[in-house]
Amino acid sequence: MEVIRSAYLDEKLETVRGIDFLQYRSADLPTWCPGCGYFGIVDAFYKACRELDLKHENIVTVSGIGCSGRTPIFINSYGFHTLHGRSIPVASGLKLAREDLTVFAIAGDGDALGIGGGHLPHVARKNINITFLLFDNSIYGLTKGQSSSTTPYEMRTNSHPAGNPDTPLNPIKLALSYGASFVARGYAGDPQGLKQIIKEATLHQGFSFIQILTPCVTFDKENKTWKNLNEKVYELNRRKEEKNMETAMRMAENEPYGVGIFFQDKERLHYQEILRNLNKAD
Amino acid sequence: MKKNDLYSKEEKLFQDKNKIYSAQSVKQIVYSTDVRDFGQVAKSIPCQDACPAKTNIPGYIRAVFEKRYGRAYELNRSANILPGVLGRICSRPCESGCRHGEPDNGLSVGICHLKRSCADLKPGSHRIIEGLYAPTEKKVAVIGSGPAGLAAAHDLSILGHKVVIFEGLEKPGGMLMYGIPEFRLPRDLLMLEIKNILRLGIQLKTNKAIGVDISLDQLKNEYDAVVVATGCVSPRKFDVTGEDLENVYNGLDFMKAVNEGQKPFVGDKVIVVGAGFTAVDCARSAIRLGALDVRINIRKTIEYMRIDETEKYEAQFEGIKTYSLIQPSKIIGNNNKVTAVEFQRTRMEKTDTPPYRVSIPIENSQFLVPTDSVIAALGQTPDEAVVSKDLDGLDGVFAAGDFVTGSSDVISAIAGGRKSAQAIDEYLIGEKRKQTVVRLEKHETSDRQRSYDFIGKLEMNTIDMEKRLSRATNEVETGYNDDQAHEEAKRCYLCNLEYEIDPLTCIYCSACIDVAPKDCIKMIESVPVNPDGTYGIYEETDDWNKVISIAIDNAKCIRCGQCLAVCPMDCISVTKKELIEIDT
Amino acid sequence: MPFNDHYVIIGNGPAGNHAAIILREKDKEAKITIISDECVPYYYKPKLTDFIADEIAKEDLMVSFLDSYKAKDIRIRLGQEVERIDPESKTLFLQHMEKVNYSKLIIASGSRARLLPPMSCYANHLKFVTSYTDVIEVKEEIKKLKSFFIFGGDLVGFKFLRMLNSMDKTVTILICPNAFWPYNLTDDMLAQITESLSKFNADIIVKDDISTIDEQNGSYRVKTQKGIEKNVDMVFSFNGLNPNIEFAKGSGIDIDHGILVNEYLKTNIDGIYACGSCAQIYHPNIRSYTTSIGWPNAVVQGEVAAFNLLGDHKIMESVGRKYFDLEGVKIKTTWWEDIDDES
Amino acid sequence: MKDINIVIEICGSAGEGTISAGEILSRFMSGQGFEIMSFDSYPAEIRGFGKCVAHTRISTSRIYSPGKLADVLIALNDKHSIFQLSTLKENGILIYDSQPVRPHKEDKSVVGWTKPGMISYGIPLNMLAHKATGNARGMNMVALGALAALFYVDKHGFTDSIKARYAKKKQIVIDSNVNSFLEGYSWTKKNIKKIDPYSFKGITSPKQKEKLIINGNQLVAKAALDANLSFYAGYPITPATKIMEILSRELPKHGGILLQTEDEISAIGAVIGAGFGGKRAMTATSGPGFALMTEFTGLSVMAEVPAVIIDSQRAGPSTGMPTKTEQSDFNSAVSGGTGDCPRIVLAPTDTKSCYEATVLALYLAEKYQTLVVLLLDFFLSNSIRNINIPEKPFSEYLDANIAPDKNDLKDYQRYKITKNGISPRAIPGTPGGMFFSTGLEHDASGRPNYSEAGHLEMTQKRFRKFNTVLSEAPAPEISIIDRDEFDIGVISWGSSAGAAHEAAMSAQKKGINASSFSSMMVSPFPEKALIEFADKCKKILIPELNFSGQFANFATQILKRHVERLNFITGRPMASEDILQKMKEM
Repeated sequence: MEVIRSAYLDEKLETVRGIDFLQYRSADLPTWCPGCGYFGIVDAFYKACRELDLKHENIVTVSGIGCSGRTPIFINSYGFHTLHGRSIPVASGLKLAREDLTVFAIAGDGDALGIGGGHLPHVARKNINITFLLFDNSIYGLTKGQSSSTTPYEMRTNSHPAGNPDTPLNPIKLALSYGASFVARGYAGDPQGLKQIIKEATLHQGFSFIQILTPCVTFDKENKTWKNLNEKVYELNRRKEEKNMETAMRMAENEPYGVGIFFQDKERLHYQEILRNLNKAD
Repeated sequence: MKKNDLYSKEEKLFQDKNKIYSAQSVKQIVYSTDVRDFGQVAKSIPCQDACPAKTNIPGYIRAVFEKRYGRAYELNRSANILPGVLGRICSRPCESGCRHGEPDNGLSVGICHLKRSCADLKPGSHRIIEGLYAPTEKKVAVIGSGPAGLAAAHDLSILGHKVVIFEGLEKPGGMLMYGIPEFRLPRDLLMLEIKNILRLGIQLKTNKAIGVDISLDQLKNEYDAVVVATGCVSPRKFDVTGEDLENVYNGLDFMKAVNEGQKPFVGDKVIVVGAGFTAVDCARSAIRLGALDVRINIRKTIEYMRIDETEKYEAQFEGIKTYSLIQPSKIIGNNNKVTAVEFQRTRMEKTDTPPYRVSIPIENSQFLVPTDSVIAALGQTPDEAVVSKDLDGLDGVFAAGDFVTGSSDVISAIAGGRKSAQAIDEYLIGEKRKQTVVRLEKHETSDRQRSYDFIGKLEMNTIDMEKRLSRATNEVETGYNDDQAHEEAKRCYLCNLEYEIDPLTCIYCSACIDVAPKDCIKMIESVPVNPDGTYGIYEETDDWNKVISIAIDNAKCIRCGQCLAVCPMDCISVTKKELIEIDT
Repeated sequence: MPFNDHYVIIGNGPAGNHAAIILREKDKEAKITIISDECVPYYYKPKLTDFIADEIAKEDLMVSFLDSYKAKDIRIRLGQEVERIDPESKTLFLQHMEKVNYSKLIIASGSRARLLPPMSCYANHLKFVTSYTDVIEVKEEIKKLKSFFIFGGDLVGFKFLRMLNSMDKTVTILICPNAFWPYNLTDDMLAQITESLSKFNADIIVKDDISTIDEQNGSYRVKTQKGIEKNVDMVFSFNGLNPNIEFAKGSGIDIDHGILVNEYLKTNIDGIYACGSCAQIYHPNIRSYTTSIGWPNAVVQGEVAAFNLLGDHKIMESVGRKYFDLEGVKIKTTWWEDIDDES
Repeated sequence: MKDINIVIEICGSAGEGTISAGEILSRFMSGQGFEIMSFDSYPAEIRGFGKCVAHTRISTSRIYSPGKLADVLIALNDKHSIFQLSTLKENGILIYDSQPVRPHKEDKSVVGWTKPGMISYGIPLNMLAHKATGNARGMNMVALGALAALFYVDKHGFTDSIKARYAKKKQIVIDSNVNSFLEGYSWTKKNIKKIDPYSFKGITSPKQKEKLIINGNQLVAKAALDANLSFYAGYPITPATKIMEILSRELPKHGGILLQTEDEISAIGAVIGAGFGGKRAMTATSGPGFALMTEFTGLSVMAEVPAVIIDSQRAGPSTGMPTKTEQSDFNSAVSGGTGDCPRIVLAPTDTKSCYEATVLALYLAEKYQTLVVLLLDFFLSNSIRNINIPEKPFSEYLDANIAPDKNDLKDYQRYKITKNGISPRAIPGTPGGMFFSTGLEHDASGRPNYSEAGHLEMTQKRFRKFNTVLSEAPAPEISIIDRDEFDIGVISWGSSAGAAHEAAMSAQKKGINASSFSSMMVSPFPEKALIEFADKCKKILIPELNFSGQFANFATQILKRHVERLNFITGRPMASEDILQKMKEM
């Protein structure tokens, strides 16, 4: 006789209460479309913060423009909603000035790889110690469904009704080639795994880049839908000793739906340490 | 793991062929005795909870929907032994409980009519299934063949005991046979369902009145146990002068006479006093006896009448008028024949104990209403002249039905009869052989569609006035046909399916709230559990940092399945909950 | 007191409006709200027939204009229907799912045209003249159409007959004594009425009842039980009024045909009063129940209810006229048919 | 024939189909022969919580402005509609959802806020939508059905409009919309008793010539195509995005190229590149994007490469209110950027003139080899009008490049100092016309030159080009011309002009002697005509949709006299009622 319910609702609520992550939420109800993948991302984010036991006052989230730009509003921490594509510069400046803070830069795919694409290579090669969350739904949501830098080739969008003529960017490959010292991919529909990744990224000393696969329930009906992602996404399977650039690149190329950490260079110094070292050398 | 792997080949076949009853793997079934499961069954299946016999109403309505009338009949019969009868004359506490009848939800499902359709429409090939126990060699006497007696006899017989029923009158059925007019309950149907019970080997001895033809002591000696189910047959009296005049009847005697085929004198003008089913039955019978002006007089207001809306409507349709807030104070006669009734106005007053609202006569407010006959349908009390109500000291003597509870309704009597059978069995065997548990079964679909919510309640088909008057025994209601029953069954909210969101996998994306057709999915910060196992009122919140869960309020859920369809995390589960009896 | 009272009045007729006026006079601070399911301000119902005949304009029909509510600081909610009352939480549930909290409540919801039970299957074919909305619906059509059938008859029914007559329409009237409410016609009275109606150019049918009404291309064929057949353009039903109290059912407020109140117009629940034709008043003098008939009574009742709501103990003195002048015939008033002459 | 002049507003939450409902309504009404103007306002959020209002004015006579107050408000959403009630007339009609999903407290329901005199019709929108389609998405169509039933609008015509609107969608979408409409229609016919005076029964406007139902953005795109646009680069930004969306569909058919770039910086860069190649190119943006492009605008002027930027203004500064209209980019369009940077600025005054302005912009940019900024605003971009189909531009407007002749090509000087400031421009591919172009200050040949005289000479040349521009622009519009004297003169620009003209005309009816003046050409400005007009007026009033009176400041410098200002930054278009009120106060 198999028990089909592990617990009653009241018991489950007790469990949820025990996790105690609600404190990382602000009181504002998120304004994203119902069903939006971003809910899964912030859910993972709250739980990661809880497990890292971060102090609210030490967290700063900096975002750009777009649906993802709203995220800081829903987090009980310091947040900065800046200009389109410019979340990385603001976050970098902030982190350089205040090393004691835990700084998250948040950007959508348009924000980070489109208008702000020029900033990404630089923050990566400098290895500034911020955690960069790329909310990748492959579409411009806020301007109502135009192609973004990660929109698949030939996908029809409002800006390309005949099909997207551009080859999409591979954010993981970009980040790897830009020299990011921590590169991972998460999935909004797997908050448990994503939470783990955010935790590791936050603990990582240096620029950490997380591409988060998430659907746009309103404007993307064919590519990153919940259904497609739920079917395609799987956990990367790799041994620890293989965490070198070559394997990472190969996986970035071949496993577009694998989630997990692709690459991590724990040896590399982050920007401030480099500066300190250089200054010392002088 | 793919869901299909859970089914065996046979089960798949079963599923494909019949598309029914969501044949789940037995692995996914569990029996629970947790108070919370009982509490939730009671709260979220209000029809079943309201039924004294705890009939599995959503279960049989689903079977009707699937046009498996035989199965529906069996589900019914497992709780009450006379589905066809109850489908016509039940007092329908379930329909008052039905969630479809709650404000904003429209009208309650025609549960009773559906019950009738499963009896009417079951195929000729239908077989009754009885889970018989081995014979015990114990003998039980049942006094009275009314619903309570029949129910007790049936259950005792199943449990392996030898049962003999003693009935004082000529025919079995008690109030069903003598109290209810034939235009509401055809006698051949009643006899059929009684015979279904007697077929278990029960011996029926009619014209054996207790205290006249045979004594209780005698039975006590001859049998291992005795059930007294003599019902309530002593009519309550007016207690006003003139009660003994000619053409003043009590309702039960009047109905008995009518049902025996006599034609008691009613005249042109008839005054019926009483607010229950019997009063309406008497009034409608009087119309069929040729009365022109029939009025029902009640002490309280129409709202407090103990009949359902259909009955009110039918009476009105047949031209019967209802006068409220009056009570008879005197019956006036001439030549020993009634000529008029003096009424007195009443007022509603409050009491601190149930029924909270009572009617108080107003002094000096009398007035006369001329009449040719008076029928007093004021209810009945047990006939204590025959069997004393005090049975406590008697070992092996049990009581059931109206005899115990006072005048109530048929379904309560059946429930009472079955309960006493359990008690007797425990007494005879020395242990409990049956136990009620909650059966939980994982359910994959919602079984319902949103469009079902817009189906209006189907009225019962009736015959027209001419036919009603041409033969008094013509059954007024003609039942649903196959399609009507199917359509009406669609309306059921299937409250036995419980929807639940797992807060541990939920990402709070509120996609389900967005598609919710009612105020059924809520953001909550906590849920209290009452001592009876039910959940209290969800504490809702709009503060994101307090939203501990998104929860489905099963008391509001209309099982449209829209939330299931949109949930990206697949965190909504559907569980079918049923009360069932299992061997201990 | 930190919060002002909120007096809510259900109904925008004479009783409701006069109650509101008294409440405002006696309590300057309170919030007063009138809720009405009609979309027009307070108007004079008895003149509706004149309005149909275009003898008066819409403005003449109105008793109060919206400005006057504003001037008296009475909030009015038009076109909003009360669906349910919860006396425990003192909340009204409006049809559009709004919840309105009150501190005290006056129910003055009036009454609606009564549909005889056997006629319920022809409800769609019958027209009524009991409210402004009813009238607006039929006003233009009446002017165009030619022949009419009046079923039943009450005060308004006869007025309507007179109006149609003055408009040169062909009219058939069926007076059935059973349909009469709240008057009980004897044969003598019926004869008298028939005679006095004979001055109108109308076909009068008595002691008969409608058997069927069939619609054919926009006109109606009415058949009576005695076999009379009429082809008409419109069928009107005038079979008295039914108190409009559906919303109070199940709330715990005592209801019989109307809302039961005592001589102070108070219901069985504290803080809830009822007045006007929706109320069924117990009167200690006649030791029976009565109801408001006629405009002046409703006005007085509204005022009495308001006074009592504010703590007074005024007794509703008027119990309704005993006789009505019905086209020259004196008709005895009855309530539930059984008030004796002495009362 | 009875005159109809009615304003209908549909208010809902983003994603509830508010805007589509408004669109269907105006299309249908236009088809019936009415003059229409409709304007939607919606939030920056796509779905969820933002307020959307579809505002439609329907009239049998010419419409100048959208009308400030509504006669009918259809509330699809209680929360937002409560605020929208303030724009409903005192005797207005409210159509609300009488059976929403959740019960709400008093004062959270829109009907709870109706003022005495308003007529409210409760329609169970949500329930009927569920009934018709199984979900709440058809609420907008149910509401339209109710509207059609209440106002005696032709049911079949309306369903045809709905079918036309969704013609490209799946059949199920069409059906569910039509079913919702019919559900609302028949329910309302059956249950609601009409007591308001509005009716479309028996009213038809004479069928006019075939009309174009179009908004400013669409018309700009159409004009650009008609004016031989062959390259477009852009970046999505509200409210200009639509231009790109249309061109992305249409431009390739005309042999042109559309490039969606990663940002505005890149977009204007691409446009300038195409312009350098001799192609007509443009981009469209709004204030923030325009600000990003500012750097490139200087390049266009400096390098004398034609570039057209459509700036559809929205409320600012910074990101501001993306879906609200304002006229506050005047300063930045006329004089933004670094250095002395002359440019042509055009501001169409109504939807119709968007066409002319766009053609003119592309023509002027090419002819004068400079930057042209076309100032739209959120209202002009999105308000829908039915207009006569515009005539195609004359051929001289289609090819305006002053190409070097044989003599010029000898020792070709790209930035040759000329009398009118226009140097013949060689297009790459022209033999002998090779030149060097830069954003640096340069000499006639294009080589960098930082000499004092050179900078002055070149600056003078660049400014000199504008002396002749005015003669190519349409004359200013003056509403009343046959008088010598006015008590009040209203001077306006851009989308406010319609309301100003309407106000001046109603003022005349009310006994105020007023006239109004507006010019599509903003920079350079027809100063002479302005002074001439102002001299006739005792008082001057300048209404505009910005806080600081940017245009009033500009005009004061020209007129050198006191002007009255009327500034609104409500995010709504200018209302003639407000101008009239101000005139009365003067």
